[in-house]
Amino acid sequence: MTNLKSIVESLLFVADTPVALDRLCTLLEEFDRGAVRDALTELLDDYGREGRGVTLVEVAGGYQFRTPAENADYLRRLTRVRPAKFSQSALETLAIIAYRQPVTRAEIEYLRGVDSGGVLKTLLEKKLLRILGKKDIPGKPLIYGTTREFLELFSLKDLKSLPSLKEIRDLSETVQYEQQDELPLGPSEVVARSEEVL
Amino acid sequence: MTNLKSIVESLLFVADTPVALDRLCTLLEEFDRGAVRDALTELLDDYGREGRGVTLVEVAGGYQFRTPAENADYLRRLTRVRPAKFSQSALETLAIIAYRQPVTRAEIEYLRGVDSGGVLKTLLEKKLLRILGKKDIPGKPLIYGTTREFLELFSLKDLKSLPSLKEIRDLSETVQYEQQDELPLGPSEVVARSEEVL
Amino acid sequence: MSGDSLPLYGGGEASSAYTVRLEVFEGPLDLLLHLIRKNEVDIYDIPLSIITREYLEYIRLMKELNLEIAGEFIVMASTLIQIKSKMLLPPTPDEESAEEDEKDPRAELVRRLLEYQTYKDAGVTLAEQEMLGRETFARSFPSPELADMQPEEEPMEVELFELIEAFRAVLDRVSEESFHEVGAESITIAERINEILSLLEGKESLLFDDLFPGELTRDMVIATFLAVLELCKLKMVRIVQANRHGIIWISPAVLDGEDGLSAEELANDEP
Repeated sequence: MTNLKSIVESLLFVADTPVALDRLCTLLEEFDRGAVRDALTELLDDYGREGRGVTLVEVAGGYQFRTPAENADYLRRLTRVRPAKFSQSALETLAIIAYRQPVTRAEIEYLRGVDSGGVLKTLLEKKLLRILGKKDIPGKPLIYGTTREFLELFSLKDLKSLPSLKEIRDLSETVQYEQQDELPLGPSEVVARSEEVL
Repeated sequence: MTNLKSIVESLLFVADTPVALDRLCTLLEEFDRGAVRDALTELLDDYGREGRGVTLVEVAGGYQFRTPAENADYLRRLTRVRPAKFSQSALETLAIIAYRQPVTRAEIEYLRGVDSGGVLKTLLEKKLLRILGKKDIPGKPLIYGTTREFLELFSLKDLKSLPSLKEIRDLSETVQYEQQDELPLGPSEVVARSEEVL
Repeated sequence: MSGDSLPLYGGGEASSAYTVRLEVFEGPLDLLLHLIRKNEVDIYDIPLSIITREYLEYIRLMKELNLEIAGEFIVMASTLIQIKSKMLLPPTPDEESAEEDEKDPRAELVRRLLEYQTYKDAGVTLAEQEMLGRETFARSFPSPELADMQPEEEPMEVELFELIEAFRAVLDRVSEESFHEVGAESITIAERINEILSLLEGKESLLFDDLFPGELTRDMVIATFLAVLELCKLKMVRIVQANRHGIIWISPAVLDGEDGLSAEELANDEP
């Protein structure tokens, strides 16, 4: 037997916006509207019980699972340790410095084509970058390099263990069958002759 | 009275990745570890009841709410996005890396018999693989491993919950095959033996 | 199995003479496994003459169809031929004393085939797992509960691969040689300085993007950029960015501006 209540529960859980009864009925066209409404009512009942950490609420014309307000303080702690994603600009800047250090801000900005002051500041604050000194050219610009924290973030032993650009480029290159030479498959001269055997 | 079970339920619901018991305990430092574990056990029990549309499962080293497989057909109506399909080459490569990690590209290519750069790159982009570092042998090749996202995608608790290669071999008709312990590709002690991974 | 039937036509279904469906093989090992299965031969005692012939037929057909033949297929062809010829030779006394396994020139190939089969099966098993987004679903949208919460501190999560890709993206935009020719475009830079100053005249601020009228060329972007940098250095303009990823504004310099970040200010932030 199909468990309509379970299906409605799944749908409400997975949908990325509140789901109205009408929408539920459209999605579940093979079911009777009354049955869908009953399933929803039962769920509202189940999730309406005291002390639940997940409640089913009517919001923005539909139904959505939410957490009760009294747990908000605890949920905030999740954001405290939520890993931050790097923005593309931070990654680019970090990458340029990692691979080209020591490097000046003007060089970074020349390569990126955009102002990088803000992102440099952020990366310095996060201790992923440090100022190595001043470059001995007119204007004495500051030069930047990566830190020990940078190596830790990427679990790198040292800067030498950064993969080279070539290694990544090689991944997308088409097969060069000279590469096969290192495999224990026999001398390559035989390859040329394989045609004659046909 | 603070309802620990409700708080744990909220946390698991709001977190965007599976949450491990350790992480829960860190987040809820004012509570006793035993109490947090009990709350989790109760929730596993509640959500483990027959016919629920939301279940609490152990995946990628943590706990996460997920929908049961029997509702999948209905849920697919919510999104027109086709589920990710994996090519045979992607699956082979993932399997090799899952069982033999840490593993180099040369080892993967020896096992598969074909260039695997392109598929490696795609899997890296999908975050199913990661570069673990460089292998300490001449040429310092990059070594690859699977990610948390890999476990999440395939609903695996951890790498150990993959069926062992022996079980897989027993399933296929090919029998009495003595496993080749090592690939003839570099210092043997570094190459993870498939049996040890499991 | 008659020598005339090619192993590469998919299935037995009736297809028109002009639609040849070539079975896709992941590589030579995959093809060999297919041939062994199709001929129902013992993998531990592969009849090399049959298998090699069919293997070469496959390659020939790929060639006739103008398909690109991966190098691995050719290498394997030579390996098969080599093994075949080894089997025709009488064993040398050395080999006779060697272990059973070493005596059969096919042993290494058989090991590889079996091992490949295992991983191929493991891949199939993997695909049978309950897959997120296929059999099982998790909440996919960021919870509204956390929407307004600012992260208090930010442990960072980033993969090495992303770092390299970011670097590659930069290098793809700017050729490596030009990296060393920063000074070469000074005439254009001077022109751009004047143009920017006149654009800014009488205005409180300009969108950074507004500095690029008309067509965007790389030289133009670079020259404009260096011009703005130069103007910053001369303290004639300020660059303001509302937030980390926000729009960049250019405004005429006001003394002691707090938003324009100069290298000196950056330096002061560092303890």
